[in-house]
Amino acid sequence: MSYRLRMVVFGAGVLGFASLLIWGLGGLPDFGDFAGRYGQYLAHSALPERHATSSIAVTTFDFRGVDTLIEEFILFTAAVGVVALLRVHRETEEVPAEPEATRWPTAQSGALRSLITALVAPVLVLGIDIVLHGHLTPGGGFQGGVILMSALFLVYLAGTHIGLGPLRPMAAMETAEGIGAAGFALIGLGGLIIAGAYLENFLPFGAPNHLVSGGAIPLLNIAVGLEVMGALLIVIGEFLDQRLLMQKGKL
Amino acid sequence: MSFLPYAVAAWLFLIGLYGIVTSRNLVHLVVCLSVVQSSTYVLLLAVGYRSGGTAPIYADISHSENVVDPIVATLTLTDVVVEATVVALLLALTVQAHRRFGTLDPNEMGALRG
Amino acid sequence: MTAVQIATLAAVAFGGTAVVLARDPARQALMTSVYGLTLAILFLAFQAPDVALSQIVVGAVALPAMIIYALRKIIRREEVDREDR
Amino acid sequence: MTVAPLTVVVPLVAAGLLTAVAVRLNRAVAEVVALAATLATVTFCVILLARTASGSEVYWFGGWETHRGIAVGVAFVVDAFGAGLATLCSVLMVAALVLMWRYRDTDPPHFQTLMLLFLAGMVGFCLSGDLFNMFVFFELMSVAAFALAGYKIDEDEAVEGSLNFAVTNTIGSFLILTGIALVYGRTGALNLAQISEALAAGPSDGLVVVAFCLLAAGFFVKAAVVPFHFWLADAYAVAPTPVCLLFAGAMSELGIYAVGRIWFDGFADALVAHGDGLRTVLIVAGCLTALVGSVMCVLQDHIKRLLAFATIAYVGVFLIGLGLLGSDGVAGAAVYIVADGFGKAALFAAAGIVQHRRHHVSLRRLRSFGRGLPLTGVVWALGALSFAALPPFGSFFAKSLLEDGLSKEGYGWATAVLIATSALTAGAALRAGGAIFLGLGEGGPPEATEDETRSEEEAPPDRTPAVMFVPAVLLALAALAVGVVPGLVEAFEGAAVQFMNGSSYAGTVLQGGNAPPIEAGQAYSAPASAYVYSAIGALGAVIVAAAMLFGHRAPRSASRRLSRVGEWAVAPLRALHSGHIGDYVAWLVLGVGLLGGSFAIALQ
Repeated sequence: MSYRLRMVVFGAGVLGFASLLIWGLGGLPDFGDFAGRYGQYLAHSALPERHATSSIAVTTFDFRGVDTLIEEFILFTAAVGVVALLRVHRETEEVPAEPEATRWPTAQSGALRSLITALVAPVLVLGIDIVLHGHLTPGGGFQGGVILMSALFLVYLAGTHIGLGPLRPMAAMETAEGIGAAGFALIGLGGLIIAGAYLENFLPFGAPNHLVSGGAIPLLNIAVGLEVMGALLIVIGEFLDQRLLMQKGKL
Repeated sequence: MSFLPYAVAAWLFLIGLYGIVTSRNLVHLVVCLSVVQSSTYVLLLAVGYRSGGTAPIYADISHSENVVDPIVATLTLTDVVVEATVVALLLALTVQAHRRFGTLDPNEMGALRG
Repeated sequence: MTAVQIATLAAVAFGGTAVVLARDPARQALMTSVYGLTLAILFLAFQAPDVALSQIVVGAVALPAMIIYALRKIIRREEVDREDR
Repeated sequence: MTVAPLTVVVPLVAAGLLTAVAVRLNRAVAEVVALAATLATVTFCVILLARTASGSEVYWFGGWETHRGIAVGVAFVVDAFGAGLATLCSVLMVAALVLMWRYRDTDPPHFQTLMLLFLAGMVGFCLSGDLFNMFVFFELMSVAAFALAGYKIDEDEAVEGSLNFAVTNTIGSFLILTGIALVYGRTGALNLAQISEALAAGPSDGLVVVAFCLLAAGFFVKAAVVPFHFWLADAYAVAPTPVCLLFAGAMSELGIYAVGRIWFDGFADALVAHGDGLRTVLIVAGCLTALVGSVMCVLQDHIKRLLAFATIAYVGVFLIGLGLLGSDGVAGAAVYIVADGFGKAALFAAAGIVQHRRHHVSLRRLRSFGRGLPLTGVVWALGALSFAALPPFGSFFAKSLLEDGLSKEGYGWATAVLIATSALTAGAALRAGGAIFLGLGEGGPPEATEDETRSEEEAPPDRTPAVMFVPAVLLALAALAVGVVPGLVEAFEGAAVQFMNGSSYAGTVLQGGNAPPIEAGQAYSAPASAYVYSAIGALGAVIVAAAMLFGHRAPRSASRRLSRVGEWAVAPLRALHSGHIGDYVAWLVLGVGLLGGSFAIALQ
């Protein structure tokens, strides 16, 4: 289809689509006048029901916990999918021999490298803090998990493999994301066995505004944090991997 | 004026689609897709907003205050994760497409016809 | 509707348009990062701090990083292609 | 009562654990774990399906039930259609896992993990009774499907097809999400039953119409209704064959199911006055889809692409059935989905066996290659006859139900579309079978060049493992069994009545009332006209197949002129399937505009 024909089709479609959106959006309540009872009910039952101060966290992990379970598995799927799609194929590919050092690009100057190393610890602490306080303040497993990922990512940038030891980092991350994702599902199974319904809370609520409150929510946050950290690190690591996939004969 | 957030959401959806249809580069196309997705964040959060409401987190306020809807925030959180996953997968496919076709321009691909 | 909300909405509409119209992917990655931050400010103005935090870590950090590293990978291959010719 | 969540949780946990121990895993373990988890899911789905005979059941996650009419948590609402479709998905997954037992290309455990996640997404989508939860499962299914479609990354087509698939379907997801935002802004609810109540209480204005339109458009992208269909042939032609079996047998059908679900249980009460308008829109869209799909099907040389277009054609047929919005049509569509799901899966399984032996999927290359595979030929023939809707295949009774519904509602002309679809798709399948398994028709001996679709295994094996034949044969027999097992068609009619009863659905969910048990319909016997139509369709199929196989033997000038006219007529249609993502998205946008416009005219 020629460019012009495509634009004619698109232009006609977009006119219809735009009028459709205006027609539909015009039926919404005015901005700021929303009066949904469902949301207000949940907002006001988080504290009495779960002794947790963030009703968003309680909605995410308790009232509508199954959405979040599946959401974590979507991220998990993406990480597995990226690994599968970027895998080096046995037969048709050849991997140009490259020194291990250039596979993972690191910061060039020594000063920058030590600066980055110094940043690792604070970022790590920040990530852990955000994961652990998810049920009290804004943040939680997802946000904290991304920050934890950044911390480990700084380790790569600094060019050292501290903390990862002899483990292959990618394999360790796959284990982390697998355990995190399956952990969420298994905590839910605990609810099914102990409390009677899948993802139902089966732990004491604790006192409001304390670190140990909100029942199973902090545990779920930790599982999510682990999963997100592993999954995103795998994705970024796969893109970072400078091994080039070359086709035989196309060079 | 109260229509503005909805109008912005609609605009983002349409401009993103325009970018996708006219795109000459797959990476550009993927970024445009994320602009379309940002339209849904704006719409969801605008729908659940209540004038004068505060965030539904009770760390420092009393019980009966006017709060914005916590559910749209939850939905948008999920949506943000979906964005990250879709972009990651599409970029992986884009890298592979470049390997196969030696270009990122959809006009120069075309293994599939008829 | 507050002035902050109106201003950030306008910034978001403008930012989204700019991201789409920037045809060079490397520049786009940078603009996506800025656009992600603008969205995060909008979410704060909409009283959704959780979403704003997510948006900062995803929209302003993770996504641009993925885009830049994917681009690097592509550009590296183009370089090797050229060397071999 | 605790079975409902396990249908989803078991494959998810298995997927997570497989990845957690990925490094220490050999291939057999990954395959056994995946198969065991899938078999467990089949068992749970069958238990749920058996229980629906005494009414649908509701499962509240986290124990959060309703509070003063507000659904607090997320519910699975298990009715016969939902559980039945979940069972179909999981059974086809077993077949796919068995079929790929010997595929070396499926690196463990990533492939198995993706399959399990895909299964969990499909099953959860079938059972969910919450609009946003449906979206989340839909995304899980889609993201797994994108990765699976592009799995054979060393093929140009796989990369491009998967990209087209991912981009168009993601835009479809955003349409769905925008629709959800509209619904939530009006009703403040996400539970489908509660949405239905709130929408019916409010005005039935533009917002309701647009919300339904956006949701339907999003699901139509997944179902591949014209003009949202372009990505499907690209993606299905390139995915690994066992994955195709699931894509064609179950995933496309889920889009049609979802539109039925949100209409009957969400929007029907609010838009009840406009049922006639909606009927016209859906039936016209269905006819268009069926015709485009079946014409394109006949034109294909690539056997998987041929089957992909047949999938599009049958999506159109299902949409016609759903569009009737009556128990005949819905029951007919449901029987068709099951019978045709098995039939198409059998054809893909046969294609997989052929491809396993000889790494081509081009008919020219495969001519007379299948002489050594008589059993596969029989499976292929059975699949083709299922397309032709010959008695006693399940598709025959399904088509007969649809014809009853069409004539009752005054759409008798659409019967011609059904017959044409049967004739063209069956003709294309017979022609392919004749060429591959009997060596009929034109074409030289297969020559070996390298530009063809490459192998799923390194070297052509000399014999096909016996385990590959088992699912192929069983699937073909299942397509036959749907029509043969007594009482099955009647049970579908009862289930259709239950599916369409939105008020009983809402009552079960919100008041915790007991849904009335399914009453099986009266014994169904197809009218004489159905046999006549079936015979016409079969005759048409034979003519199409014969014309394509032996056309070159006809007097030269006549046949050449005829084929030139034919090529001239279909050239624009072929040109539209350009493989260009920009084109596809432009058509998608036009489709949303057209759907919205016709809804605006029909529903307001």
